[in-house]
Amino acid sequence: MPPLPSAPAPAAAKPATNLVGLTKADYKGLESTLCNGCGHDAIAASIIDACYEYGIAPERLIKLSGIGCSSKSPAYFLSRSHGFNSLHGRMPSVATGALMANHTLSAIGVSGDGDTGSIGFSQFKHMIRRNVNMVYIVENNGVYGLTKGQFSPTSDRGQELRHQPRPNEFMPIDLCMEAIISDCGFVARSFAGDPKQVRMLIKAAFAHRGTAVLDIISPCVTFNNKDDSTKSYAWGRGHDEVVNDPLFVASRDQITVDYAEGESRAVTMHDGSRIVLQKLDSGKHDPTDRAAAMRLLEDARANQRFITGLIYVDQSRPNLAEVENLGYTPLAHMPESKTRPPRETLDKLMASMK
Amino acid sequence: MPPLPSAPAPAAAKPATNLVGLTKADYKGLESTLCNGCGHDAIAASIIDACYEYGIAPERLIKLSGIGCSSKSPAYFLSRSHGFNSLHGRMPSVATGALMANHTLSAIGVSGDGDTGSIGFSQFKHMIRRNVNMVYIVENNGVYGLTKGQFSPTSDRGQELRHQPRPNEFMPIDLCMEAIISDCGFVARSFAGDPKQVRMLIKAAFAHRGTAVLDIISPCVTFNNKDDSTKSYAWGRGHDEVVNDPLFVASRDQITVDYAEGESRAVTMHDGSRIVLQKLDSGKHDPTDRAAAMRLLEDARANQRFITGLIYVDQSRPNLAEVENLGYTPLAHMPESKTRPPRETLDKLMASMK
Amino acid sequence: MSTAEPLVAPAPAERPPVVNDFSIIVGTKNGSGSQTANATILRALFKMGLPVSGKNLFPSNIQGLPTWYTVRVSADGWIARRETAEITVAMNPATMADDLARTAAGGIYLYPDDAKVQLSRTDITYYPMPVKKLSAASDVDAKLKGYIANMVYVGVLAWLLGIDRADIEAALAWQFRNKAKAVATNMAVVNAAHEWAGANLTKADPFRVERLPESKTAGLIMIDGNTAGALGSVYGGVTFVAWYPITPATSLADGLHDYLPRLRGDAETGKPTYAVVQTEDELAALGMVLGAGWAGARAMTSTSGPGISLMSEFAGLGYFAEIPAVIWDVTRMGPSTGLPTRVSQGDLLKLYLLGHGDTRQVVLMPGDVAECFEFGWRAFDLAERLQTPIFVASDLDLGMNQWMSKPFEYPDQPMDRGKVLTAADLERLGGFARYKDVDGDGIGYRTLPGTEHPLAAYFTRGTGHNERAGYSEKPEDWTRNLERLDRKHDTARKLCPQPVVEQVEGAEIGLVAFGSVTAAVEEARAMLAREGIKASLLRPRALPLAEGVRDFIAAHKRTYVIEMSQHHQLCDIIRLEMPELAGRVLPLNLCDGLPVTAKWVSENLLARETK
Amino acid sequence: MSTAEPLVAPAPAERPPVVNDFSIIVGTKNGSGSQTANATILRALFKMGLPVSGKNLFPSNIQGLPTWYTVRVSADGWIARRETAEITVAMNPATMADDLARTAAGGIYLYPDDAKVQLSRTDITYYPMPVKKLSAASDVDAKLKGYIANMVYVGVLAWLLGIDRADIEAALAWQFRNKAKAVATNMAVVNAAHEWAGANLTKADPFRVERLPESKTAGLIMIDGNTAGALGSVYGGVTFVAWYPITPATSLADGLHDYLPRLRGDAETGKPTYAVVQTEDELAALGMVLGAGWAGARAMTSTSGPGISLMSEFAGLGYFAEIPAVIWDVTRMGPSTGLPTRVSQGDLLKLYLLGHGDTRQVVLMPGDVAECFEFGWRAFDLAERLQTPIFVASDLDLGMNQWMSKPFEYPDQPMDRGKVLTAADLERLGGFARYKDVDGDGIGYRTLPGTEHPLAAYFTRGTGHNERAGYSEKPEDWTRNLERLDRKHDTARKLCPQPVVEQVEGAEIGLVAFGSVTAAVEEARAMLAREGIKASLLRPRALPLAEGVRDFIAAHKRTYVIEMSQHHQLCDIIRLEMPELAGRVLPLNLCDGLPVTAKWVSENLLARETK
Ligand SMILES: Cc1ncc(C[n+]2csc(CCOP(=O)(O)OP(=O)(O)O)c2C)c(N)n1
Ligand SMILES: Cc1ncc(C[n+]2csc(CCOP(=O)(O)OP(=O)(O)O)c2C)c(N)n1
Ligand code: SF4
Ligand code: SF4
Ligand SMILES: [Mg+2]
Ligand SMILES: [Mg+2]
Repeated sequence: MPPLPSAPAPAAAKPATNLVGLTKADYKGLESTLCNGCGHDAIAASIIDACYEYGIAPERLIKLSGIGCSSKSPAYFLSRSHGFNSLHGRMPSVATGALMANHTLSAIGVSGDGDTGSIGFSQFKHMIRRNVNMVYIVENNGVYGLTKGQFSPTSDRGQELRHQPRPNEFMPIDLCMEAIISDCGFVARSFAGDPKQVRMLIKAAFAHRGTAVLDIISPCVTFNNKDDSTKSYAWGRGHDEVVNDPLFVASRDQITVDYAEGESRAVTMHDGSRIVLQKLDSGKHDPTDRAAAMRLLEDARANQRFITGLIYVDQSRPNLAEVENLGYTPLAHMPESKTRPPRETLDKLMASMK
Repeated sequence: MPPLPSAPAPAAAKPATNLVGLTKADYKGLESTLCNGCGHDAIAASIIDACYEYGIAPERLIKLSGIGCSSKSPAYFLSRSHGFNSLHGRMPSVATGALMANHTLSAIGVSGDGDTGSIGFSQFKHMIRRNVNMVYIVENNGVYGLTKGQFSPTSDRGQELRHQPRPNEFMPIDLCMEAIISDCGFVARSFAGDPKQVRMLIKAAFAHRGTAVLDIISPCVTFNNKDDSTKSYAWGRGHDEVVNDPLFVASRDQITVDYAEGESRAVTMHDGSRIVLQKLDSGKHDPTDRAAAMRLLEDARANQRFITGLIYVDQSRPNLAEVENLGYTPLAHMPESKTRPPRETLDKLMASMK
Repeated sequence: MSTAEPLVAPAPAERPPVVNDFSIIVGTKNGSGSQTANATILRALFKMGLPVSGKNLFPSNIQGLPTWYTVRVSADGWIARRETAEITVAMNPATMADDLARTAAGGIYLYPDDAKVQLSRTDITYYPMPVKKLSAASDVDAKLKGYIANMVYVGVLAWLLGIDRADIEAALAWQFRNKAKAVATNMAVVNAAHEWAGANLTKADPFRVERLPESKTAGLIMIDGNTAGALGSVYGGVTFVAWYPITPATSLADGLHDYLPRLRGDAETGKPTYAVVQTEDELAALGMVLGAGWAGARAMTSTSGPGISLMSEFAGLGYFAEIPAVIWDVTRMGPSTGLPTRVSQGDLLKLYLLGHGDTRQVVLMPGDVAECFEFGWRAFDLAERLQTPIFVASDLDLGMNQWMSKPFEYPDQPMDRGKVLTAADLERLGGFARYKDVDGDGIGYRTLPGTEHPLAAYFTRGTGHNERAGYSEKPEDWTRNLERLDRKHDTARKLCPQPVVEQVEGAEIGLVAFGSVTAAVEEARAMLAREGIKASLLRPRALPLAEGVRDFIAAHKRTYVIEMSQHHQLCDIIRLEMPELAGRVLPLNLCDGLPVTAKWVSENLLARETK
Repeated sequence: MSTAEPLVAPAPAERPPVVNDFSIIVGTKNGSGSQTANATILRALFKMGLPVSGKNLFPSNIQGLPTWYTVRVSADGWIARRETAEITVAMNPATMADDLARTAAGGIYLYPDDAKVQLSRTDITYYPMPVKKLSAASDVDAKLKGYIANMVYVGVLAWLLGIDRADIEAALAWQFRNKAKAVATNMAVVNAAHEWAGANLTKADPFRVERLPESKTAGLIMIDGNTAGALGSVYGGVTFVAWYPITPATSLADGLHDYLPRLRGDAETGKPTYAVVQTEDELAALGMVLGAGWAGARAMTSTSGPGISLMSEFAGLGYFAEIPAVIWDVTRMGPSTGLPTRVSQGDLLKLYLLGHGDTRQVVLMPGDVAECFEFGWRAFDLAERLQTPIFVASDLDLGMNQWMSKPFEYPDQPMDRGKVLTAADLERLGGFARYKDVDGDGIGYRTLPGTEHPLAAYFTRGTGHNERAGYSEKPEDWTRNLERLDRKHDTARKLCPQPVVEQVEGAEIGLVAFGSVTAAVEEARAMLAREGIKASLLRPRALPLAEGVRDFIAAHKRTYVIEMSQHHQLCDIIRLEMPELAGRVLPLNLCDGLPVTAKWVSENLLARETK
């Protein structure tokens, strides 16, 4: 392999460490095999940054995916986390099972727009309905990357692609809207070309106690990066309308964040951390108002607006582990003494069936 | 079989016939094997009435279903129509294929809340997105009937059922909302206990040139008819809030329908028929306004309102056959002369590959 | 009475008594509540010390279609289905005539006295029953009159056959979990009917039961295979269940719902030691199970044919990614919906090969309810030891019908959690290679997510990988991996339950059976023996087939494989694995949706052997 | 030059020329645009009259991972893969060293002159190429410089091997569909490289091509199996396609997208005579195909293993509900994602049994691109005649690589639309019974939805039904139906393409092969013949197996089944269907993801035969 370009190392500086004593390098993955410039790689980098900054212990996190270029991403971050590249569209169920077996783990799921919106649509919706505690990232490029450029369900109406006999005729599905009406308690949209927003949203998503859906527009430079595609870098840069620029403030951070009441609002998460939403000119969106979130998305759809930011947050629903009333010990670690009822119980049962 | 109770026949009166010269009896199906009083049977009766009144030639209609008590319904109406009881949750794809093979047919699909909302959720959403030209009826009883009473995705939160260890913890999915955000052009909710409304909606749905989704609450008398269930007869009767009472006026009917402008509004369908919406006290809902339809449903959800009527109509989207640009002759009937290119074309191709 | 026929046919002269050896069939409408009545008869006979079995032949319908329940009484202890019943209780107007036609010659026919039925046969003893009248007299809620009506035939039968009313009462107490009021209400109708029969009927038939000097059921239990499987799973320490409803597997999940809360709360924390999720479909069910198995839970699902079809892709993933999982398939008949209430064993080959691209799954084949229990817990040990999905092939007859059994034995071994490395192990070893065959048994070591060691993580995928779980498309890596998987398959061959063999001295022919067919084959052997035909029996209890199967086949000139599938699937699997003996292995299969009978087996075998 | 090694190894003394019989391997990065260059070389040689084959060995990746293309030249006409290549073109820095190590002894090695590679072998002739310089000189758009760089090795190779530049130009014209500008730009680089080579290199190796006195490729075409299958479908009158993208089946759908608009517009109406729907998954794809087949369309889908797994339930429904459908499975390796770019034949058994509960599907097995075309159209005739899903088992090597072939033959029969009753028929017959075996071939008559007759309708379901398609759970109805389905399966046995047999006088052993393995086995036979081993060949072309297979096996002492699957699936199917001959049927299988070579076949066969 040709050596990668690297910045000259500062002389003998000890690398910085985070809350759990790890360096950024401890969050790295394997070298990417995606195309140069693929949005997915930018997102993987943001995941690394967010996990490092949030101070997640990589051994306590699982990373899962379906199948697709996007679903390869988990190989490119957090090599110290267990990973599972499952089946096309079926990652939500695998993640659900894993998090039932061990509800004390954190989880990142990475999927594509085809993986989530086509073959995995039902699993996506039902995972949200169950409120499985995970950060679910869709690397949305409006195309099937790995199979070389077919329409996906988020392709623009009128989009053209090689090998497709005519322009796409169907309306793109809006994964954020889908998530909200499936009772998702954390819904955001972002853009791979805005790594700061992506990073902030991922950290905020970790603080959410349920399914957090991040629909991140992630350009496919090989098959869908023409300037008129709403999933291209050019479009994203030209149209990104930031409805709020979330600033994640971990509960441990004592710094008073510098924002004026009235111009910003903060959402306090269960763990005491806060998401400070810096209100921007373009919108006065209240992300705790479900009807408003739906209105915002419907308006964006009707008027082709590319809005990004935290669209909806609601922390009131219990997550699946809570619904199942799971205790401190993960099911995976229950000792035999707790999972095999004593001999007498069987004797009694048998006696009752005579 | 014990003889069925039957009204005494009026002496020698010739039975009435409809537009296509058939009597009501020509629309009958086999005797139902569902439980006595099952809402699904009421809906089957309404389908018979609607088809008779609309003047559908039964041989020109196909009836399809998935698996479930609801999906047995097609056996109980229109014996003169081809029927297909397919796989659990997979009727939408079968219907899509059939209507691609012959886009000149009418189609009724009957499904259950489990069939549509669980295993078939993805097919349901994608069928709508493709705008397959059919009337899609969900006989929604909030329970799995045929497998004897498990929770379905439309079960009420807090609902209790035999064999289920605890009350249902998940929010019911709203099939009408799901349909609208999947770009459905005809979305209605009704109640099996209101046969007139069901009948009118079915007729109106036939006039729609795309997927028409009817979410019909259809009580399961055996497993989910306790008065506090939102899918029970008692609840339906007590809470039915009719947002509009559609009156279907076929294009051929010259009668001027008696309704005052301002108090009602009419939607004209592609075939010239009209749906007259008699505005009722309870709502001033404009079913042609997508945002309003979403607001209405969101409000109904938030406030536990059981609203019925035509919720949304939009006839602007081409249906799948139009997207595929199909001509007059159904694909199934294309003669060999049109589907096997002549010999010369192959010779030319072969020459080009040398 | 609506017919002009005599109430009671003339008593045939001089018929010897038929004691403790006959069958009863009750024809009713589905959903009419006769289950309780039938179960009561069954258990009362059982409590009298008589070997019995009970089978429900029901339609795919909730209410209204014909359904039949058969009770077999056999002092000799045979419990397979019989083709005919001597005693018919005809409660369903729609099938009364057919039910009469089907009654065995010389049998008896009970019917409601207001039934419109032509009592046309002269070789039958008829008994009308005042069902309406007696149930009307009951003090039960009007809504329940229909249900209680069934107790009338219980009372009349008790009188006719001599079933002890104390046993009936005990059976009712069992049914209603000792709810005194329910027992009393039902018993009142039974008593009224019994008394009415004594006063109004003349016993004119030879059938009766007698308490045996020595009970043949003492110490036995009665249970269905699905409940047994559920209990086995509970004692196997299942911690995660994902399932989707489907007949005839649903009652397995019902059993888990019933017993998990009773047996598996954590005494200290008050929290459950398990989670059960009803999924949106079977794909999600197996997906969740694999996710949970990967993360260290003992995870299971249960389904039937259509669900198995839908699980194909995940099953292949489980095989290649080597994830423990337990999947019950309670087989029903046919495709898609098929005949969901009819029995079959037609998924076996499918299970063995489930997946695409060269999979060979491990399948356990319980032959009775005790094995449903045993394989219920053992499946988890095997799954975790072998790191692979374990399928349990049950069937509708075994799973949903009532079978006598010795009480289940408590697991005789501690749980085998398989090769899992902890953080401490990793520290000691300095790392690990997930897919390396360290021990020569084809099984690698794994770590669980959450293991707090920087070297614990590995990446799971169905795609090609090298020994260190790194992505690889190298032919050598791929073939080495496949060879190891084959080695593991051979390990499974040894670890799985071994065949049960009853070798008969001097037998030329061997019989092979599995699942619910076993009962019929055992009875058929006795019949054949009476015809002078000796036959050994082998019950394979798992796929891959153990070595013992080969020995058995080699030891017999002809081995017949008796099974319920159109394409004799077990026979084919045997032939496939032992091509050199394939010619000696012969199919004897039936696929009509009903449990195979001993008569069918012995007659067909005789025909084959004597031609 | 970045290495200290000499540019050109000393010319080995006195090597006889190697003419028209060697292989070239080009190592590049995926997505770097070398396809055009490789295809150009391939077609230029083909145009020179030399038998060639071209194979792409590519990773599951869009851009950047190593990928290889091999071109085999064989005057004798052998076109299977060879293990080694004599001529290496090393364009990928990541694999340069490995590529050198793998070059056949005495071979040649071309590399960009700025490459960092140790030219460490002494038995190799090295040729550096000024790739950067020559492509920089091209007038092409800067973005395309990388692509055009590949034309440098085309030019150098042309000079080294003596490939006629006129043929290269013709090949480029073919590639670019006669777009003059593209041809000129590329040809300019080829010419520049050719001239540079002439001026700067010294030919020091024995490899070259020569135009044969009589062309061996005159009249032949070159095409991949997926395009051939797509064309066959177009000429088979496909009217509905539903598909979901998956490697290596996608290019079949691409072929349909390419050719349907060109060949199948309705001249009169200007409307298409077909519809193609990209579905949300494979379940929906087969669901749509069955819906369309039911309603009378000629409907098809194409997929690979994971999709086949997902289609299981629908495939069973299609079998039992008896609905025409055509399903292509272009097999790839392994489970779920598996090795999506590696070849395998590991789905065969799965296809044959697809569904649950006793299904037996019909599977066609094309052995070359001409059969891909032929079975492409014939599958529809069979599907409609047999009223059942027809699977076509292709594989990655056959489907995605370039093969020479005689031009495809236009269908020699009019379409067979099967037993469909019209309104007029119904009027004449007074009705029909959908599932009645009127003709004794197991096939009933059907009506299409929309048939305007009051007796036309019937109800389709996967559940039990009687002859009139009425719902039935009666055992007799069920068994009668299954027996008829078996009869139909036997009809399929006769109607499907029969095996191709090359019986060799006095041969003790027989060889069986299907799909892309055929080419290697044919070559291996020639090798074996040179060792004095005579072997007959049988190519079964469909499941169920035709009677001819039995005769063949009976006629040979040992029959080896050569295939690419870990569990020798075709071998097993043969054993299964012919248990009495099972012992004579022996597996010779390889499953490493690469196309089997003749060398592997002959060596392994020799080893087996001589031990
Ligand atoms: C069951 C199955 N069907 C099809 C495929 C082939 N396949 C692999 S990835 C993919 C689509 C990926 O698209 P998307 O999810 O948008 O991811 P991207 O590559 O664009 O990041 C498909 C169809 C598969 N792996 N499995
Ligand atoms: C693949 C598959 N899984 C499970 C089943 C079993 N099954 C039959 S109907 C049904 C649910 C029906 O519920 P719903 O759609 O609400 O219809 P209802 O009976 O309530 O009308 C299920 C789970 C099946 N037939 N196929
Ligand atoms: S094809 Fe597209 S999505 Fe895939 S790696 Fe390349 S740029 Fe990314
Ligand atoms: S169980 Fe419920 S849904 Fe099914 S037939 Fe009976 S009432 Fe209807
Ligand atoms: Mg994508
Ligand atoms: Mg329901």
